[in-house]
Amino acid sequence: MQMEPASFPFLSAILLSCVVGMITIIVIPEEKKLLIKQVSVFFSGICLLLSVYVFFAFNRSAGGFQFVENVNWIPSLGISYFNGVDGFSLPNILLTGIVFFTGVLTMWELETRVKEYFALYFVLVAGVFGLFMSLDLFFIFVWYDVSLFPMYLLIAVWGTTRKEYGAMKLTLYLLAGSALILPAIIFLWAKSGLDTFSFVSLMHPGLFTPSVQKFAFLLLFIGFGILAAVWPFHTWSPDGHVAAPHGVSMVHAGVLMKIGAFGVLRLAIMLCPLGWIYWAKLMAVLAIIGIIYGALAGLRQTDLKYVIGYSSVSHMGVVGLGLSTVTVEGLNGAVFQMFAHGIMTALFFSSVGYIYDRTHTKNIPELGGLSRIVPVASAFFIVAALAGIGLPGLANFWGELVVFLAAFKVYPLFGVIAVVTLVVTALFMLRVVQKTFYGPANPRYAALRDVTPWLGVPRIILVAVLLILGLYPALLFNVIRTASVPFMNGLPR
Amino acid sequence: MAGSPAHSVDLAALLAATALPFFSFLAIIVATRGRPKVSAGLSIGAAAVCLGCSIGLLAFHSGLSAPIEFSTSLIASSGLNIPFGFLVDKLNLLMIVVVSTICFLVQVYSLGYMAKDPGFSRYYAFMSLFTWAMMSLALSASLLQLYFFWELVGLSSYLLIGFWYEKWSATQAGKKAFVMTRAGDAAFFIGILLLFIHTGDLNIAHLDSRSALAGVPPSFITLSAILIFGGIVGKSAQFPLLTWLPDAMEGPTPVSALLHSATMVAAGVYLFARLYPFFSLSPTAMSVFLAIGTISMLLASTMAMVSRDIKKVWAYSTISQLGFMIMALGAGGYFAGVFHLTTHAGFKALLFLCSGVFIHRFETNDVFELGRLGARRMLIPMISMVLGAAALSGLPPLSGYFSKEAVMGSLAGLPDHVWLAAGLCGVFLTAYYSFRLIFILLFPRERVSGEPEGAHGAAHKAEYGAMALPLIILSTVTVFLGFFETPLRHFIGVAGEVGQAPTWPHTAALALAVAGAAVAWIEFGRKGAAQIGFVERIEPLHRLFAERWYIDHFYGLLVNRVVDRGIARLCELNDRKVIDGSIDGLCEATVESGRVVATLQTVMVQYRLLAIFAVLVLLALYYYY
Amino acid sequence: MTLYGMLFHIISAVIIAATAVAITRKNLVHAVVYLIVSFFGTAMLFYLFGAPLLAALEVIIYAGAIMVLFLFVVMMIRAESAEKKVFVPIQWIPAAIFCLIYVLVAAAMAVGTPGMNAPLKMLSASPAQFAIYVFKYQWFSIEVVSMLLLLAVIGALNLGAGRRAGRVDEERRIEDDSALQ
Amino acid sequence: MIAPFSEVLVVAGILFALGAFCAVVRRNLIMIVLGIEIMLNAASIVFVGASLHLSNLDGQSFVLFILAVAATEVSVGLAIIVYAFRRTGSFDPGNFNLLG
Repeated sequence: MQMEPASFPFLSAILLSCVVGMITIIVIPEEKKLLIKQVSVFFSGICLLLSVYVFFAFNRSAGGFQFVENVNWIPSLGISYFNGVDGFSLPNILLTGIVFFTGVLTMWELETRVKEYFALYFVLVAGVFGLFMSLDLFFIFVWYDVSLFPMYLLIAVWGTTRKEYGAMKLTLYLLAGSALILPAIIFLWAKSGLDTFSFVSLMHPGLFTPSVQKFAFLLLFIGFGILAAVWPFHTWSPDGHVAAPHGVSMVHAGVLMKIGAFGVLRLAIMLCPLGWIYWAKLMAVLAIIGIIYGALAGLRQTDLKYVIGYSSVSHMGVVGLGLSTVTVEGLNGAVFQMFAHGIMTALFFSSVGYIYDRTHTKNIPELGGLSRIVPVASAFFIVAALAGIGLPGLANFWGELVVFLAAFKVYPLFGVIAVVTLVVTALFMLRVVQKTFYGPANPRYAALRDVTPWLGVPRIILVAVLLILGLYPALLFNVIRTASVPFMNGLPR
Repeated sequence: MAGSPAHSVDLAALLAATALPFFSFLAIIVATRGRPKVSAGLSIGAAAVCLGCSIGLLAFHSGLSAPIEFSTSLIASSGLNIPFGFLVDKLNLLMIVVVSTICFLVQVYSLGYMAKDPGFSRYYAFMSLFTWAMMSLALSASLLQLYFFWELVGLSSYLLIGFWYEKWSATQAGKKAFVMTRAGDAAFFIGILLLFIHTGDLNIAHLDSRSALAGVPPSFITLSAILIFGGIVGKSAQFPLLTWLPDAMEGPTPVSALLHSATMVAAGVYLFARLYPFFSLSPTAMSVFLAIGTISMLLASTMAMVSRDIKKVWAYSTISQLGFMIMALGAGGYFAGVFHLTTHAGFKALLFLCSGVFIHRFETNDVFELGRLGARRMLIPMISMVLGAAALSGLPPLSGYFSKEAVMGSLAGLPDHVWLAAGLCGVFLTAYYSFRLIFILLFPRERVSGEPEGAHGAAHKAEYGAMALPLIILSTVTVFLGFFETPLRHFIGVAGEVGQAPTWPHTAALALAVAGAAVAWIEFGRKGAAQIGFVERIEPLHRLFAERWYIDHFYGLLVNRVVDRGIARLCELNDRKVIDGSIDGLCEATVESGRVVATLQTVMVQYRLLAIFAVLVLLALYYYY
Repeated sequence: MTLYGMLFHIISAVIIAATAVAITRKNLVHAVVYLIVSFFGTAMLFYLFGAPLLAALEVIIYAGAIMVLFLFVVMMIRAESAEKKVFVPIQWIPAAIFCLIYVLVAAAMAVGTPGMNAPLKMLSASPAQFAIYVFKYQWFSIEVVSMLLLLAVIGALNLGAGRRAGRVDEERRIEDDSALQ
Repeated sequence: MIAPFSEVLVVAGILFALGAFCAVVRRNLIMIVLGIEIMLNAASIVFVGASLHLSNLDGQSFVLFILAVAATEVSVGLAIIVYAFRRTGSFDPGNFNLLG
């Protein structure tokens, strides 16, 4: 594995701007709400710019880990502050940057406890960034929990529907996940005998015996799988999405669920490849159940956010299916789908947020005919729905295409089922669009104002990303490939 | 097969023809939504450039011998190398001319038809989107690229059908259209993926030259051919996915003319023709296609016989004519299918645009009502409509006659005469329902009311002018296109295909067309006719046809009962009750057990004393032993 | 068996009998009086074991002060017939079983341990000796105990101070709470 | 020569058991305190006996402390009982099951 140390610690700069942003927000007096928002936008903008820079400065021909920073922290335990990005984590860092920035802009109209909200939001995002860039198992676990706890407060304080229930459920589920991850990490640490938590040192093939890998893989897969809403552990996700405020829903569905999938990829798959091969069938079965199940359960929902929540379950099932194929295309497609789904759900929740802020309801039967009143706001949602259907021209199409292609090679039957499920997805997405935005305008909302350009900025960014990747997917695939190809080539068979 | 060397002029023309409408779409959406005139100008300008480029390409390459290919590889993933680009051969040169012509004419027509609509800009944006997608579809170099635009065409169809989104039925129809074509597309997609996995090549030229298919088992080719045909069934509204098309008539009439008769639904047939060499590798698949075409053709004809809605009659007739094309292709008549596609695009667009004029004027879709209100007084549309209907029925010397004769010829070439019989039956039905409609319009039973033509204002006249111009052009095309059969046959370059077939099917087809018109005259045209068709006299049959053979009921049942209230409900219940229930139960159990242990600490003091004493005693006992 | 031995057994029997009667009385005054008998017996036992000062203290403090305090309380608040039933089966049966086991185990252990069966010699520690010992070796504990007594005085005073004006509301609230139970 | 120490222990054990029985069984707060007194008393007997058995005055000094603690406990305990009786009018420990 090639390692290229960073000339300037860009990754730490990203983390640092989150932390500095948080501290600045804490220092600002409570009453200056506008200033707090401006500061948030400023620092999240820095994060976005840095992540975009890292994304484009990444050397695509060299591959491997780049922008590496390594500082010994606790040498006796082998813990070090060890950051670096490769083709798998880079899209996720970019995704986090985009969702973070747009999430801050989406909450522009927040009026209650602004200071606390943004401070916690920055903590949450710092955890997410840290997890994606860390190469030390100990730090990965720490960042996981850092991103978890602000979530509870953010949902329980600023949430909407059944917020205490949703927040508690989410926290308990995710803690259950971390209760599986920690033993697995310590197990691997102990079994390696290397006295180090460094991911790169532990990634040597043949370091762990097959039985160790099988066991650790299962723990890590379920632990992170809970966060990725793998089928039987998915029910926290719709409830959590529904309860959370919109900006948090964006991070939650857009990025946090990716942490789960990324964790499965980074820890479970890359550290325990033999376990991966052994359990791949199980992963595939769970993923395919998730795909169908999310789509079908989504058909029955009457709350906009529940619909999106279930569609997320279905789409994350696609990611899982990609990961379970044990092929290069599967990995490529899965990572691409993670990115595309993150942007798409962020757009979804951002649009729903606008609608909910105006109408104070997410209940589909109470809406209806919104297209007449707020055409632009509706258009954003419709674009997200179309992306969710997997329409060509938007990013999700490519992720699904590549995953299905890989699935067809390995599990033809599952591939067929997954493709057929696209029809159900189309049905429920369009049904929601129809019931919410079409039909005669509801006189109750006749006085609503459409999205102003300023408030539309986050959605425009998201739509633009979806479109660009939809028309030029190689932009992302070229990056992912730098990690997936060497990894699959080095895979013991 | 190596393509001819690429010329930069060609490439520029192709790029202009495909990219300009897209940019006009973006420009309208982003910038000029508030200025309808600019939007329309942009869109029509783009369409005009498309038309110019298409005609230029056709003229320039009229003697094209080998397909021209421009492609760049759009690397989607490491193991996936799919060329994206243009493949130009004779078939799609013809197709892009047809598409861009109709696009251009319909957009001009829409200037009048949509003039007062609040969504004028949006309409033109979607039209541009459609133009882009359709042109790119026709020029696609690989099957995946074709699928890409295939779906986008479906999207624009969805958006345009549901254009008047405040009308619930329109949105319902749009959704139905999208989901039903999507069901077909799922099969198409699976077919593409299968093909890709087994051949590693989705290049259309390679597939057609069969070079990519070496060593692929025939059963597999049959399977993937049938799966790909699923997409055609969805897009061209063939049996069993045919019911979305009549519902799609909820959209604006020019949309119906453009998408749902002339071009988009014909994309299915185009795909068939596009992959014709590939499909013809599998005789089994071809006979399946033939059967599906026949069934759709007959079903749709029967439905058209009883409809009172002028647009729905033409919609059913579209399905039935598409059935004819698929029959022709399935029967091996490559040229017949393509030729019928071309002529049909002309006269069906004409029919819809004429109906659009009536609907715009009288604001009703009911045929009897239109006749009563005086549709026959509007000379240009009425004459055009009669021409179109005659062409549809296959009466000489209109274009439909020639193409239908070609279709019959290819059917007659089949060893089994069942198909020919079905085709002839279809010819009779077509003539019957077309002239039924014409006679109802021309000879209303009640007195003609309403003001005479020409009593409207100047603005109205401008609108009428915008609408009349395309009608005249299309009428001309309809009248004269038939005479270009031989040059076209040479251009498409399938020689030696017809000629040996006996001539009696041609005569029979003509006779049956005339007979159909005659029956329609007896029942609807002549003085004192009751204007009740023979089918309408048989109540069960009438209901069967009017209810579209209950196909919609079946789908409704499937979606509502089985999927919605059945499986989906089960999933939801499982979520709420089983998974959440068990998790919540686990939490409750934790709290409950805590409560149980807590009671030990909260009961009467003496129990606690007793507990302490007992434990001490037991400890002593343990220590003693 | 020596005279002292007989004396020990007689006194022990008296103590146990008096205690047993005391704890079964329904009338609290009777119970307290029987217990005084038991404590007198204990004082005699102490004297027998050579602790005359403790015997005196036992009589003064236990049989005198403490029991009188009990009597005062019982008579002052007329708590003679507080119980409807002296023995509730669900309480006394398990308690009796455990007590029996306890006694049996204790006896078995006491008898079974070597060195326990030698008869005790007669020895006596005069009050002066005892006092010198205590204040020589245990003076710190004495101080601690004196603090304890002081605190007990304060606590008892505080509790016995009774209702004051400011406490009424709080008490009523607690009463309401207990009424809910 | 008095009795063996084991007999002293048995006597004290019986007394302790009686005290414990009283404290656990009698549904009267005053009797509970009385039971505790009996138990303390039994412990005192053991201490004095052991002091004789081991010829060590520490045992006797412990009894002194037990006396002090007993006095303390009784004074405070009875004060609490009186207070509780004033509040609820009952001596039944079953009425005092509200923790805190």
